Amino acid sequence: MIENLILFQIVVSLFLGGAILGLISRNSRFARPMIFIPSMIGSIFTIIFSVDVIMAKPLSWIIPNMLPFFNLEIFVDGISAFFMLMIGIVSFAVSLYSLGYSKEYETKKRISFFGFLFNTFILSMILVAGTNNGFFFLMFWELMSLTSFFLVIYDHDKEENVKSGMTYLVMTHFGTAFIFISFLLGYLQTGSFSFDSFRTSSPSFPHLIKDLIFVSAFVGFGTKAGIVPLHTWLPKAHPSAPSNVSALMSAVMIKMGIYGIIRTVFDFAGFGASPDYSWWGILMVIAGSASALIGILYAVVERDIKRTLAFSSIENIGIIILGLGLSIVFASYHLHALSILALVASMYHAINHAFFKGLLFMGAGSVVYATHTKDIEKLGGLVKQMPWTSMLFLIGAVSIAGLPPFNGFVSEWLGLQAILSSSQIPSTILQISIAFASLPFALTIGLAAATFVRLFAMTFLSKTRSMHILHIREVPRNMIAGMAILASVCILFGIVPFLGISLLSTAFHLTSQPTSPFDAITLKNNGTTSFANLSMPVVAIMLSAVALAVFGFIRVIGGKTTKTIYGTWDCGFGKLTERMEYTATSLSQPIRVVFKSLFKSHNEINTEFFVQTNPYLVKTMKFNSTTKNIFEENLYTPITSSTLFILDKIRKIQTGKINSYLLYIMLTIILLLIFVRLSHV
Amino acid sequence: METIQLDVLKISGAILLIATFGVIARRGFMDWLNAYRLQSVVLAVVTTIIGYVTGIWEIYIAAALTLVIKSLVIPKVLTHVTKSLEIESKTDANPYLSLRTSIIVSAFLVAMSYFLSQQIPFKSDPVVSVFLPVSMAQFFLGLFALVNRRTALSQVVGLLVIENGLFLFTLVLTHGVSLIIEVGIFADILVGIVISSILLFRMSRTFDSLDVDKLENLRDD
Amino acid sequence: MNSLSSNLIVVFLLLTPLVGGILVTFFRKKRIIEIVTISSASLVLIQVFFILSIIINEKTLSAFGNAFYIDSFGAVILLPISIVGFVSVLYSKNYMGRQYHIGLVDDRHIVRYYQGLSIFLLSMLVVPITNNLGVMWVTVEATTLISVLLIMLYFKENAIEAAWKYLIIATVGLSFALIGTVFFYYANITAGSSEDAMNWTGMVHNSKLFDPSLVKIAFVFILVGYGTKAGLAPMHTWLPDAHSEAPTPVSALLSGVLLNCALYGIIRFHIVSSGTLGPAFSNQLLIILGVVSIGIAAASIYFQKDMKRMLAYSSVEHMGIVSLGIGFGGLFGIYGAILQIINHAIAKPLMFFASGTVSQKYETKVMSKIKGIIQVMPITGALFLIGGFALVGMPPFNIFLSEFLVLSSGFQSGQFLVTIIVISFLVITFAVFLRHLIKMTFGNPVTEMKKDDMGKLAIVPMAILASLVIIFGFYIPEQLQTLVHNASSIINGGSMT
Amino acid sequence: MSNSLEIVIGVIQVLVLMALSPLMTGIMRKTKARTQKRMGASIFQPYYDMAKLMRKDEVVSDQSSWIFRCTPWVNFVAIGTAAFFIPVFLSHSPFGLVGDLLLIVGLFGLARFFTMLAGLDTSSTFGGIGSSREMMISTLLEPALFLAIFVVALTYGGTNLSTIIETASNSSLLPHPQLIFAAIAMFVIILGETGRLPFGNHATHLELTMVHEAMVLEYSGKSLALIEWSQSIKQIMLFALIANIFVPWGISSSISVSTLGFGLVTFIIKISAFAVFVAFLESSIAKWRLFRVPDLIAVAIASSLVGLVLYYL
Repeated sequence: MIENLILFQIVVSLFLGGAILGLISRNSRFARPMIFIPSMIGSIFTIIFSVDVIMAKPLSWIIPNMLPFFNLEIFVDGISAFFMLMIGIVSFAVSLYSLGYSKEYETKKRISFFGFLFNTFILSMILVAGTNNGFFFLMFWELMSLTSFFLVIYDHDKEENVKSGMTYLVMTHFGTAFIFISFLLGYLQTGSFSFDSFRTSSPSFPHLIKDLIFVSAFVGFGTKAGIVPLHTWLPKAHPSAPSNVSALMSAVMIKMGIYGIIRTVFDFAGFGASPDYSWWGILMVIAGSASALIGILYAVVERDIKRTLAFSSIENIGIIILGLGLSIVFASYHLHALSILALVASMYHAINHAFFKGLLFMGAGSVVYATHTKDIEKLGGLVKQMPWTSMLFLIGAVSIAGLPPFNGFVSEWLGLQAILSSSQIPSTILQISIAFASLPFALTIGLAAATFVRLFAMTFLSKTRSMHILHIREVPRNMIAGMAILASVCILFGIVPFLGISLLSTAFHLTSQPTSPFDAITLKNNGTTSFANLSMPVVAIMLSAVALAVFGFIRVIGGKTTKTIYGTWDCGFGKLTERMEYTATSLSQPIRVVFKSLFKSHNEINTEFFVQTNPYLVKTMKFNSTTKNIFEENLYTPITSSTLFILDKIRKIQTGKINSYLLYIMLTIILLLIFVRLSHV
Repeated sequence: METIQLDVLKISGAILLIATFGVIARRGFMDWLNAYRLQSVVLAVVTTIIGYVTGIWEIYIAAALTLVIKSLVIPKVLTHVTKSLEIESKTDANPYLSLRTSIIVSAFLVAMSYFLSQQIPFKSDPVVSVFLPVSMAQFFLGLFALVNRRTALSQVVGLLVIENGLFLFTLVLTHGVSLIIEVGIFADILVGIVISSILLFRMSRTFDSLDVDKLENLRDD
Repeated sequence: MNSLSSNLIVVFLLLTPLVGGILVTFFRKKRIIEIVTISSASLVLIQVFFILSIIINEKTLSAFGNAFYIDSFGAVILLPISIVGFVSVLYSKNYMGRQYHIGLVDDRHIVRYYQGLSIFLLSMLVVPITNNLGVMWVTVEATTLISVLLIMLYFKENAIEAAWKYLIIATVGLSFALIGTVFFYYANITAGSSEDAMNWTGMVHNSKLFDPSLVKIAFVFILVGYGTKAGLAPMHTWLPDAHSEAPTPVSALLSGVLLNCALYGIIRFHIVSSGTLGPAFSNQLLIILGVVSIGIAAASIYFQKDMKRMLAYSSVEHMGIVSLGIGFGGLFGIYGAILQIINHAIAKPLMFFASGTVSQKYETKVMSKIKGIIQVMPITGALFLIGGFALVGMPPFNIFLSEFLVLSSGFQSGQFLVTIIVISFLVITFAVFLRHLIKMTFGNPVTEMKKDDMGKLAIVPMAILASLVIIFGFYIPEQLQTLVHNASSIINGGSMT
Repeated sequence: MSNSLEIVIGVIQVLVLMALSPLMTGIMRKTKARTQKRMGASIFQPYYDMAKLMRKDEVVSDQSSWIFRCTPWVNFVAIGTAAFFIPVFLSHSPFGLVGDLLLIVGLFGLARFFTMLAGLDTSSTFGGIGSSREMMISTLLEPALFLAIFVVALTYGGTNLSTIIETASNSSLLPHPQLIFAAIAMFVIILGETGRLPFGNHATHLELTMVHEAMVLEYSGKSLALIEWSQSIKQIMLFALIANIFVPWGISSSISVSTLGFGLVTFIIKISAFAVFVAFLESSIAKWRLFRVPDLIAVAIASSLVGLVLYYL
């Protein structure tokens, strides 16, 4: 108890110290260590602290009288600690990575302020996870948004970065308004903003209030998490931010939205195990599967490496939300075990996503660091120059594609099992609808594989597509180390799911605990027969065994043979140039055609002929294919334009004529007098 | 009190109202100023009457002040200002509402002020019951003049009419007990007039016109 | 506290700026004038802090019989006046100095300017400490006249236009206020009060006996009257013009302090009328005006081209929030409103100073021509951002707390619809305001400019305010808390839960 | 004791599958040849080919990277491991506790992932074509496959194959109408997964028709042998799946030589019959345009959805 309070204070002071050191470092030669060493140590302490909380006791700490009415209450229970652990691991890796990555800011003389923001950002996330009072929660929440906003627009010489940062800021503020409303509803019921009072009295809220609280919180936190259709800020902000920041944002920050939703549903909204609440789950299932599918569909046709990753974050958030929704539905029908299964699936995916998305963003960062381009059409062939980066990136790609034996597979396996278990819900309509919801989910998994094949192949494989990146070098060692940490965690959580699951079940106080790393994840039917099993360690062993066996076999049968290096088969045409390769756009063209209704993809071909009359001798041929974001077009643009229209009408009262101004006053007094005469207050 | 006094009060109130209407109805700055001067004289008379009726000596001072400042000093100042700025647009360019309409509107305003004063308990004080509506009417008519007129000068006069209304109003309701405040108000108005005349001067310099339509640079559309 | 010493306190407080103004008239050297004014302003600041300490200990302070009466509420208003007055004078040195060097103003103007500043300060100081509501009206009117003079300091076309509109509209509006005041006085008389019928203390004392219908009408007049001066929509129309055309330090004073004085008047009468009618009546009126103000401000900010105009509209918004908070009532509402008064008085001058420096640097107030402040003048840019984010109610800056309280009280008092509407307005304001701010702060300057923050004396006042903005964001000293708490209990008619 | 015996049998099953897989290919080729009035090579030809390829030297593209080199091995390892979970002639296997149907799908996915990468690694345009088409087809097949599994799993109480097969072998086909739809879906999926007509055509190397061949066009020698082999193993696994799930006759549920032998025989008959059927079908229809393929997959999806509804109602 005491000791973890001290740990917590150490964490806070370390990050604060990092921030201040950053400010006073004044872009000196030692700026980078001054900034990132504290954050690394801080992250380590965060990990220790959260593990301690999960294993031992929750921390609660109150600082009164800083402000009127509100005490700064810190309360870290298993759930918070779980998310803090996520923050700790990722931010450790990212800080290590940043030691190398942020060199360019040193040259730009901007490193010191960057360090301030970086440390404050991590700290604010930790505090968001740990706060126990509505007011301070909102304060840290907004602090998180503010710092991340400044980090997003860190390269503010580029106009579009500032634009996208603006979109991000406004959207997230919009979300915050909704969160605020849900807190206000709680306050209305309890007369206090302390989460404890919410917890204690929320079961007795009227049902309507509960629903309102849930909906507004879902919208609010969903905006941060990037649920469709509130996701538009995400593919803008992540590419604009420096890659280490986008790693943090995409891996951890959007999880804070998930954290908020969990808190609200299970703590504040007074969720009760009765079918009345099942519609919360349904809503989340629908939103989740929509986000997953739409996110990945935009990812698969995207050319910008970081924007692809951003869209895939939307997809993964969708999967997480879907799992949460399922667990709520199960819980509302008293299917306790199943709701645990779904919750574990969703949270396991959350932490997995934190790892591999952090890894992938750092990989993308290294690519940008080396080549200074984010356009995969201009990349390719990096695997030879950057072996380590490509290796680690591949691990991330395979994990996020949900393929065994990596961690993504485990969580998606659990998710699919949860969907399968929907057959036990005592309501036919729900059974069938959730079964149908599995359709987009499966499609998502398929598309995810396609997306990352495309991304990896176009970035790292085959011939390079533009000359200027021929002479690049591998990134510095500490960047590779940063990525390697997360990559190893990905493999670990893939091969030994026991780790993640036991962590989860201790953090969330779940009843069913796995005992040894080697016994399989087993789901039993109500009878004795086993519904499904998975034992990743054994799978790993089998894989290696088969590998050895087949290797030996081939050697024995085939004997020794030699490999000849020769040019790719070119149909006897001559040298293949990079312009003849398959491009990213053409690679995803079939998918674009199949889902054309979503992309509104629009192709134009303009051809020049040698002789205008002769259509056979083509001189040049330009092909231009564009896809649009239907949400921006059909949802956001109309809303904003209509709002502006109304505002324009209102502000016209400032006519500049003093007579009209005086007339306003006269009318006001007369109207008010009439109003007073009529109203009987 | 006996009925003669009451009748006198009523009659004087009516005259004052008429004088005010005169201000509304007239065109051209000089006519305005004369109308205003007339009104101020009537006001002074009314004040003395009230002073006589209520028998409070401060009110005579107030009356004297009114006579001096309003019917002599202020018109002087304004005429001086207008003399010094040699511009032709001293006659009001046509107001927003035609004379007919503006008379109707002002009739409405008078009615309103009477209606308004209905809702106030007078404790059967004849002075109040007679002059409260009148002063309110003056006030609103002045406001209406401000809204309706297009030149800065006429707006100044409108301001003055409003001030007259205020003066009467305060006098009637407070019976001049708080003379300090009366004086304060006087002082404020005086300074206000001075400042506005400076402004008028500047305006005619910079815009070479006193049309408030010229003053429309600062707007939002 | 015996009467003599309290008399002395008040006398000194009022004499300091007066003497300063007079001294300025005698030696006409720029250098000395500045020193004199700065010292007098700092003296005022010190005295106000002294008075505050007294008020915190013994609640009230009355001098010259009952002519002057300072309670916690008055003190709360006094605080921003002194602070903003001080920093504005400090800032004036640099600002007017530059105007002087580029020849926009000459010595005569400088003298007139500093005289005006001192007298302006004086007249505003009288408002919250006088007990006589008539005197309060007179002084508020006086502030109008003086500020008109300050606005038309150098006769640009727009300045004259703004001054004219301001003069006419404010005078007309205040005449309403006078009517209201006299009505209240009459109500007090008819309620059988004795000689101090014009005194606020007297009015509150027997407000129970007032005639309800009379009080209703009276309060409407007060609301429209002082509301005009406080810039509540739709009587706010003069405000953007005046605030944008005044010299920057004056704009800071107008926007940060003068509006508060007008609101102070409204709130005083609100207390009285609640004594008679109960709070419900005046609350609904305040809520109506508040919502309208916030809405119109939100609408107008988006389309602004002039930086200071935009800031002026945001003042309208914040005044709306204050009156909303008073209207919602309850502990949170009133406390939030008072805190909002203080916070706004800190944040808005910061913004005005920053924009003043920026417009001097870029030689324009047109926002589309200003880009990349953060590159050209890093420190100013940072302060500019701090002020801007504070104004839109972003934590961890001070205004977040007060707005939070006000909105919470909205739910508490059951005004769900209004609160939701206001929240949406605030979100809109956030978006449109920051859009301008970010566009100005980042990006690359249109023309190449040398990196320069326009001198220390331009930075220091802003730095003072900015530090206050940040500190009040998450820590409010005990004393201030108690002060504000007492003030809100006064507004709530003595009873404070 | 019996457990270790079971493991042994499980391994034997895998070896049987691996051994039989080229035979199936051979049988299909033979059948097609016959339907096309050709003699065709012997049904053991694939064995000879593989043996030959294993001894041949390789030519590797100079553009390619280690991805290209390791892909055949990854392919084989993934598919070979998946083979452990397929019941061949014994209904329950100890490996049922290790993984299930979804794991098999995952392993196939792994193999496909690397194949697609390899196709793009050589910077050959054929590889690009192949990967791009494979991308689309596999993506669309995913939901169909999962829904089919959904129906089967619900009907037979689990994705655990031992459970499925045991329940299946204890129950007759008749009481489960939804299974028919599932079977239709599964059949389409198998055609797609193995790149059979109308999805792709193994026989030709025309860029119009190639899907899988295009991706592995650059391979030669050992690598090609590995790839071909793992493909045919995948194919026979799928045959075995559909056979044992939907026609679970004759599979033995106890460990005794007689039943196991009977099981093996019936298994071989079943899958050969299935192979012949597929071959006939293939030679009776033409390759479809790429963008008509989704229609076919839609049919699969629809039928498994119908199956699902039937199960619930």
